[in-house]
Amino acid sequence: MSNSTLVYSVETSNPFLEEVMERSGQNLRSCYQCRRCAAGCPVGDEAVVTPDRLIRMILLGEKEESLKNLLSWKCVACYTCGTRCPNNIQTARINEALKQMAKEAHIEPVIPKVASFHSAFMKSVAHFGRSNELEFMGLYELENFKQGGVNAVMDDLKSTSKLGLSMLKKKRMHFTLDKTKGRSEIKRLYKKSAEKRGSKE
Amino acid sequence: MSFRDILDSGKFAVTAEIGPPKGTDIKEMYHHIEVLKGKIDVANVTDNQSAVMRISSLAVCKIVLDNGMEPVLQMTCRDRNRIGLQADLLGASVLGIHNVLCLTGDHVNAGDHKQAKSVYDVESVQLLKIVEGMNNGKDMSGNEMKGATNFYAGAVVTPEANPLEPQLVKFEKKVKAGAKFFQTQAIYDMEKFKSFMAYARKFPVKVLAGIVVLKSAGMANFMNKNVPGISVPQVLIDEIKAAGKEKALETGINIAARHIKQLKDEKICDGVHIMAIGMEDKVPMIMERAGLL
Amino acid sequence: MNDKISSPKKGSVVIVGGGIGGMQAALDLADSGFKVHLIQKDPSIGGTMVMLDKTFPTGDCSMCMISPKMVEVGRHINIDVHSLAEVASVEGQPGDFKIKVKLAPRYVYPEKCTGCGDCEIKCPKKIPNEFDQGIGKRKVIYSLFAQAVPNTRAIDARHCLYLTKGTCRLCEKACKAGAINYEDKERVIEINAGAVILSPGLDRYDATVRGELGLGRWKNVVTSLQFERILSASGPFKGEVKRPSDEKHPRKVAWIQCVGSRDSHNANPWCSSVCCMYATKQTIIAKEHDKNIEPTIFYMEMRAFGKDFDKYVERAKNEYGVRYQRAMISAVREEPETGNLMLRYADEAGKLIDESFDMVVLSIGLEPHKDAAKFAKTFGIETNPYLFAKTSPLCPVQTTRDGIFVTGTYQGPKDIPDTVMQGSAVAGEAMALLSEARGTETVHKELLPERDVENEKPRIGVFVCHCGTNIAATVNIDEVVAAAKQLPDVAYVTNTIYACAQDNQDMIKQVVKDNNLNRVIIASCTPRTHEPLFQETIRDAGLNKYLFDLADIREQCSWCHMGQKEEATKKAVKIVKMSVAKSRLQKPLKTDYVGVTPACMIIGGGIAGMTSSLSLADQGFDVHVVEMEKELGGLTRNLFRTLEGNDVQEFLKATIAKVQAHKRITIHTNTQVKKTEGFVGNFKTALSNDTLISHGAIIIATGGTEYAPAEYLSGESDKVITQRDLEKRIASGEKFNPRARFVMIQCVGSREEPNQYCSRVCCQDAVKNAIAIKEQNPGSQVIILYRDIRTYGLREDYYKKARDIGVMFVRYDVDKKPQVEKDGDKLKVRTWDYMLNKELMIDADWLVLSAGLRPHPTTEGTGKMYKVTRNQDGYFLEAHVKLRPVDFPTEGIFVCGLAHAPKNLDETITQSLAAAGRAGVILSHERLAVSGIIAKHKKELCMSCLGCFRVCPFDSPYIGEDGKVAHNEVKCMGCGICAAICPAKAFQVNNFRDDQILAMIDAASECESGVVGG
Amino acid sequence: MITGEQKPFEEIWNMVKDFKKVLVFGCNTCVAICHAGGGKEAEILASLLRMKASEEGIAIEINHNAVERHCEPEFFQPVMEDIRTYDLILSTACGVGVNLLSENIGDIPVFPAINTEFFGAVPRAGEFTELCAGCGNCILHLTGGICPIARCSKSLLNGPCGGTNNGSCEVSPDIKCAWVLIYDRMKKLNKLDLMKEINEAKDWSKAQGPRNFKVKVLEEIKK
Amino acid sequence: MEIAYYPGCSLHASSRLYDVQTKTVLSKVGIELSEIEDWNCCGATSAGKQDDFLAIALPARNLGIADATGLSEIMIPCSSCYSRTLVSQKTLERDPKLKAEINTELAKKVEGKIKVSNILEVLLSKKNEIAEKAVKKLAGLKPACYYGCLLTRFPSDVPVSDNVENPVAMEGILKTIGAEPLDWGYKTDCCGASASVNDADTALVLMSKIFKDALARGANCFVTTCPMCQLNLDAYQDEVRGKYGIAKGLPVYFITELIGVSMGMDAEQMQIDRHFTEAVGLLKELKLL
Repeated sequence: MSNSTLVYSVETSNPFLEEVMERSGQNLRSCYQCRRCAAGCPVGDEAVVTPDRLIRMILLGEKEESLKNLLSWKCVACYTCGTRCPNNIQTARINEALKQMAKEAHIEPVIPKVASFHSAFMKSVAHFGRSNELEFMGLYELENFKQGGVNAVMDDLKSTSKLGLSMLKKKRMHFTLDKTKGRSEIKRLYKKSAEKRGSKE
Repeated sequence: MSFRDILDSGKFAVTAEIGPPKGTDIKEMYHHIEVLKGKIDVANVTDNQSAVMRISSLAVCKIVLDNGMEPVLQMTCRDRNRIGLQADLLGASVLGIHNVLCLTGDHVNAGDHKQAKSVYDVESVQLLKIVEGMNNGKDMSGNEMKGATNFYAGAVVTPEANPLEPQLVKFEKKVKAGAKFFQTQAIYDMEKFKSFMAYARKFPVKVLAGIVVLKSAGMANFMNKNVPGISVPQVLIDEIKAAGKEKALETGINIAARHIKQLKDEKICDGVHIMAIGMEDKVPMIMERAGLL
Repeated sequence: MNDKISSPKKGSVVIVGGGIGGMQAALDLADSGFKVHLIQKDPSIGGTMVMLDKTFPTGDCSMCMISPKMVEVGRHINIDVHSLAEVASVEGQPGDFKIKVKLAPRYVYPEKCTGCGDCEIKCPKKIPNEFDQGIGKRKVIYSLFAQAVPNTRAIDARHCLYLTKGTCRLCEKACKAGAINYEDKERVIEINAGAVILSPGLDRYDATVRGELGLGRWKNVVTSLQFERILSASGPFKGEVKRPSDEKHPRKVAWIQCVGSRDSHNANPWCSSVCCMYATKQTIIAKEHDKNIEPTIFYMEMRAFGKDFDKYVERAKNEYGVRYQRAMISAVREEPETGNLMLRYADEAGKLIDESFDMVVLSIGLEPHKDAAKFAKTFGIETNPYLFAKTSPLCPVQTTRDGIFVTGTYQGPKDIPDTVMQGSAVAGEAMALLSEARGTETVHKELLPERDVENEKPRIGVFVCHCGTNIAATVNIDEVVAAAKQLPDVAYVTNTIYACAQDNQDMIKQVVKDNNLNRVIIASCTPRTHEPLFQETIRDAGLNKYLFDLADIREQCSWCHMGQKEEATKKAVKIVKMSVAKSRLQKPLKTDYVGVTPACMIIGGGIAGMTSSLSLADQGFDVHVVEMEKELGGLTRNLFRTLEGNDVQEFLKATIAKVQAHKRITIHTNTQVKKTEGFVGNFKTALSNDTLISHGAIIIATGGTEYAPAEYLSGESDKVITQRDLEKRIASGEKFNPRARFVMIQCVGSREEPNQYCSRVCCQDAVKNAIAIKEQNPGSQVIILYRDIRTYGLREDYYKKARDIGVMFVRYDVDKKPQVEKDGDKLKVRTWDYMLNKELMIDADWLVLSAGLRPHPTTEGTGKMYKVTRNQDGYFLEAHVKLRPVDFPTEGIFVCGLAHAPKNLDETITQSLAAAGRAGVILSHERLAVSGIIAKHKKELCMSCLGCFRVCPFDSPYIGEDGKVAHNEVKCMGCGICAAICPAKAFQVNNFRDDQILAMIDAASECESGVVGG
Repeated sequence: MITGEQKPFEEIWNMVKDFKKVLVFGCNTCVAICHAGGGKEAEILASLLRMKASEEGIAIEINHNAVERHCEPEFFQPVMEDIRTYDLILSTACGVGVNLLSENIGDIPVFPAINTEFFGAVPRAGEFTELCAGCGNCILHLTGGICPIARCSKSLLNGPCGGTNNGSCEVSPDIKCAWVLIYDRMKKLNKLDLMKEINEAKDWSKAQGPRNFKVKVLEEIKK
Repeated sequence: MEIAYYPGCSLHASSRLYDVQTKTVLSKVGIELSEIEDWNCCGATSAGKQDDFLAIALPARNLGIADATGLSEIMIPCSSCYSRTLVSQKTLERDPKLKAEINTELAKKVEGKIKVSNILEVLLSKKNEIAEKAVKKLAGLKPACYYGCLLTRFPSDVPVSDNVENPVAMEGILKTIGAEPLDWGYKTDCCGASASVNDADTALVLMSKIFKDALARGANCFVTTCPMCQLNLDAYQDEVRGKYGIAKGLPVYFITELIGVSMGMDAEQMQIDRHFTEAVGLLKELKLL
């Protein structure tokens, strides 16, 4: 964390804070810094910034740092922080909001693979209405390739192909594609979602 | 030039301390005299410093003198009554020792003979008056003596004491009682010292600022806590801390040199009194860095 | 109140709940001429306080403090304790309620049971002991704890083998008093009373609900109350600090604060007010029990808001090495092999630390008791959303139903002194309501004339009690009887199974008469509980009560030497011998009486003094209010709204009007006290306006002042104002710029040397004003720089509200205080944010300083005048910080309001009502009895060294007109300190004279002269 | 008044243990007030000694008695006959009393049970402070009523030494620097000029013991 | 008794065995599962992370279909699907505007009346029947019951039927069939399933803690109801053990297969051979197969 002085004013910090609050549905202001969330965060050691500090950064208007924080990407969405929060703040939801805001602001993902994974998953669902491992893995590696080139893909394939192989062996993977018939409905929902996001940007 | 002449000439004087050892082995002390000789102007010989018993200051003054350096006899009122003090002053005079620094002396409580009976028959101000009287050929009771003394008398003052006002009253008394020069307690805060000097300059006396080298941040903190009248500003402590353990002494020496240089360059006082406390070897280095050698 | 009451008011009061608050109210009322019915759901009174080991800050044993009060309640002729009882319905109106009370069967005849406990030993079934919080076990026939009042056993019908399965009856066989009654049935009684006081006490948060904390899961996780029992000498580990899993001595022990409190998401939103301090106390006591313990307290905010609390916390830190870690714990995990508990927390720098502890204590919060909702319905009162009884800060002990009052934790979370204070306050309110009926339902005992025995040779009767098997199982009673018969002046000796049983009381009276005895000794249990009873017995037989002596051969012999029959018997004989030696020298003592002037002088005409004066005047006493300023109101004049939103100025105006209109109240404004002489019941005071007043009691309500800050550019910029200034501006309707930027700094002039105390009101004031500003202009910026936010109790709601509406809170440390600079007509504030570990720079249009409170400048003089002491900070020191929060050691003088310590308006009002209640107790007596056990001063021996004068806590020795020491016996409490210190032995305490004590020592040592060994 | 403190019990016991009949003899004036040597303390000490004797298995008869003053023979003369039956008198009076009794008692030893301290004031119950050293040559009018002889650990006459530390003495932070007190007081009295005068070395001849004096009026009457 | 059934993608794919077990075991205790028609993916964690709207809308479509069945209860064995669906239902209950907006796009409208249950709630309601049908007592089986994150913790407040931080339903059921479940410290801690593909290091460290505690307390297997957790703990066991030096592996059972075994079914019927970490051996050792 940098040690420079932070000039605080409500006028400058509020727009960002309000947006995070609105998009995450969390009342960050109610935080009284008990730091239970930090203590309970399973990825606290790895994430550098713990939920309490992330909330504080947003409260005090450190917009850029918030949008680029590692926690949002390391977060496993276990909801431990929010479940135990005496003020009912779900940092996992804040993380989701921040990642979306980062994307909209064209900020590079801090962990590209995480972005690829979820975006691939969502694309896969959009195609068939259901998630299919093979197709999803294909899409994921494609996303990975976009983000990190061949090396990223090779790196990943080494571990995933091993798993895939044993999944095959244990008859836990299937080749027929599971599909939902009412895909048009799902497409409409995707479109609606895109519209909603568009109206915000 | 005698010490009196040096000061009167306006030269920036440098004095340092020779601490007599406990016991008869005086090899190391000889070494210190060698190191300092020719560099400093005069050497103060301490008198059972901190109430710890050692070789008498009078004897050591004689050794210093014999080795080619001018001594200042430090004399405290703790261990001798008025008869003893006068007798020793006469003794010093006939041995050719003509500088005397009149002190009250640390309480026996501080030293290595805590059960001793403190004397304090007279104290520093009165001792100064005794010296003045003897210089005029009279002992303390007003009896004429055969042959007067010719002492150059000095005293001490603590410019950073808390509270300061009573000390200043005493300073004035010392001047009145015949002190010609003052060697101060260690000073670290230049601004405070300057304001003291602004006051002291009203009196016709020479002032030598006390310099004690800070060996570590710990020592500074210790002195702040335990030594009356010394206050090391936080910035200096931070400076030493920032230098790290290895470089602490080096930094302390630099600070001392820097202070001495400033005192001299800005003509703040008439000289410095370097209390090396076991680091007599380093005195020339300090002087060198202060631009005095 | 209600002036349409047609039927005359009743002189009795029903008190529901016999915890410390209920007991205080009961004693105050019963001592001042009201009949009291104390309804207690449990088999014993005592409440929560009896479960505690020690109380802070004095470290007094909780039981030792409360037990005498319980005995007093139990024995009081005008208090009926109905235990195992619940109120079923309340009908009627203030002054005349009809209360139906359901009495659960006890299965023991209370009048026959002596409390010896023989039945309990025989009972074959053990169940978890709720009193020890389930850590230990108890029998099915039981008393809640050893010192229970009433001291009768009860059978727990749910578990009794006979009552559930029809076999056993072992207790019946064991009981020599024939007190077991398996046929007992539930009964309903009806009580007609003038007022009802609710003091049902509290429940504690059930932390098993939060599984992550491991309570009930990991053995070495205990609640704070369980830990209290672990610390207690009467608890499961006899006071040794052990952990439950393996009974090993824990080294590292962690306390986790706010368990169940300050958590609007998962638990209770309020602050329980007491946990910070009890945890601190527990760490200190734990360290005192076992110096190897290393306590750590994990906390959010140290809410040491009370008088001398901060100092206590500092002591814990500095003297006991208690570690305070500002961090909350998310989960407690047990390490499988060791049973140790792993805690993870984020330190101040944000670093995550795993630390293993041997034991974890959960500081569980307070809740309204479990059936609070039902309770409210029964009594027809409203509650707040959290089910605490609904009250107003301006009428803090009144429920929504007239004539029904509330005290203690049912009104909101609070600690012991606040509860005791409310106890006296409700008593005062009930006295005021029922003043005309005072004395109508109380009874007095008619006594026989005393027999003159002054010139008789001593004829001593000795009764040696078996106490069931309590004594007899260890001490050979026959041997003691035989030995006693050999002693000089002993005329009669017998033994008895239970000396205290009703039939034996009659026997003793008869024996005294038949044998013409003039001294009585009963060798039995402790004088603490039984001496007054036996004194009464011999008084009934026509003897002066001071001719009685109790030889304690139970607590001091059979109980502590169990299994050592021979030695115990020898010791019992010696104890009896000592008692006889003393008894031979006993003299009848006179009980003197002094009259009481039924008027009170109140120094200070602020809200404290006025509240006291109205209560006392309503109670029917004359009141003189002495106010040095030209108008009434004190500091309350600067207060506009309470945190809860009440209009304070309106209230003040109404109060002043009431005081001015009351015919019993005389107001002396622009006046000071010149001199007061006299003693309790009989004070005479000269005022500076040359009035001379006679009064029986004094209330010191001299108030405090607000600190005028010198810090943070105060006085250098008109943009730097105090919280009080801001409140005034808001109240006067000032419109601030909608985008105005406020920075508030807390603890200005508080909580640092030389004022190392919390001013208690500032956090609320800041929150109150911050909310007001944000509500006026949501776009304004309000930042509160604080050290700990101390919105204790239900005030926490407002702290949350302030955050929710966008007030920003930034903590600062005393070592790194905010820096304020002028920047044109604006201000710049720099402070450190501990969450981001960086400096914050904030521009401010207004800097609002939360300046603390200070004792009033007259406090010192007043203290000297009445010889009442003050604490380090200059506030008056009460007689006992826990149990006598409005009394002074000097009888007849009371304190309330800011003169006592910083406090909020509702607390000042409560304390003022309490002071009025306490004063009312004294003023209601026509005369006051002076105990016979007092020190006697022999002037001819005295050399006026002033030793006594200096040490007497009651100021009874004084320097007489002849310049020598004299003694005012009315003030003497018989403590004996003077006798101990007097180098000339000029003081002797009646019945504890040197010759008596020496005779006892000689009797014990059988050493006749000063020669030994020869 | 004169203050004293009881000697350590072991020291007293070692004085007493070889005697057979001991009187613990208290003085009911000054040392009674400081709870060191009055009749009560004599009684307690006698009792402690008896316990010690019984513990050690040594047969000593130990009794106690006290009179108003040991410094005036009239007070102990009445009990002299009884006192002479002992082989040791353990006096709890001040040194004056021990001396005077020794001179008057003949060949019976008189041992001190207390260490005589100083003449003290009683600022608070149980606290005694030395404010005057009885030096025979009072200069309190020059020092604002605060005595540098008694209250400065070096008995300085011309102001504080360099050891004054935030108003405390270099000997102990619990001792206030007398000269700082004097300075503050002189300032309050507006007499700082007086403080600037040099005080001559003290005439200690008046403090040299043994001292005595006679009350002049009585001398006159006797004549 | 007929209950609506939403298997979700995993039970149709990587955890097909769970689908088989669930249907078999429940039919034994009189519950007939009726798979809702043409269901779609709930969006899982990804929707939650990427798209707030879809996170509610995707499960909403399934809820609409479920409501239309007229059945009173729908069971969702997969914790993730259960969580998403329950949150969607409760969110729409609180937000009528959003409900209307989504409903306009749906063929079958969400009504919100069907009760969304997880598998433990359903099993618990049949606890007595399970005990009756248990012909084999699972003596010697010392499972660490692993609930994972999603069964008791939710992104927003919804009613939770068990103790959120110390759920005990699984232990209760296992005790009735004679197993000896242990209390341990990581019942509801995250195993990192959602990160195992894209942030493996994080997932491995989380799993290592779970393994260490279970082993230290003497567990001889894990039992879970979440297909993600099962797959994660089962498939990555070698990596975790290798990286963190854990000596012993543990079979990771679905609760359903253990109930099946207690009802006397064999490994094949329960497809126990489809585990990555050998899972049949322990049951054989304990003479349960």
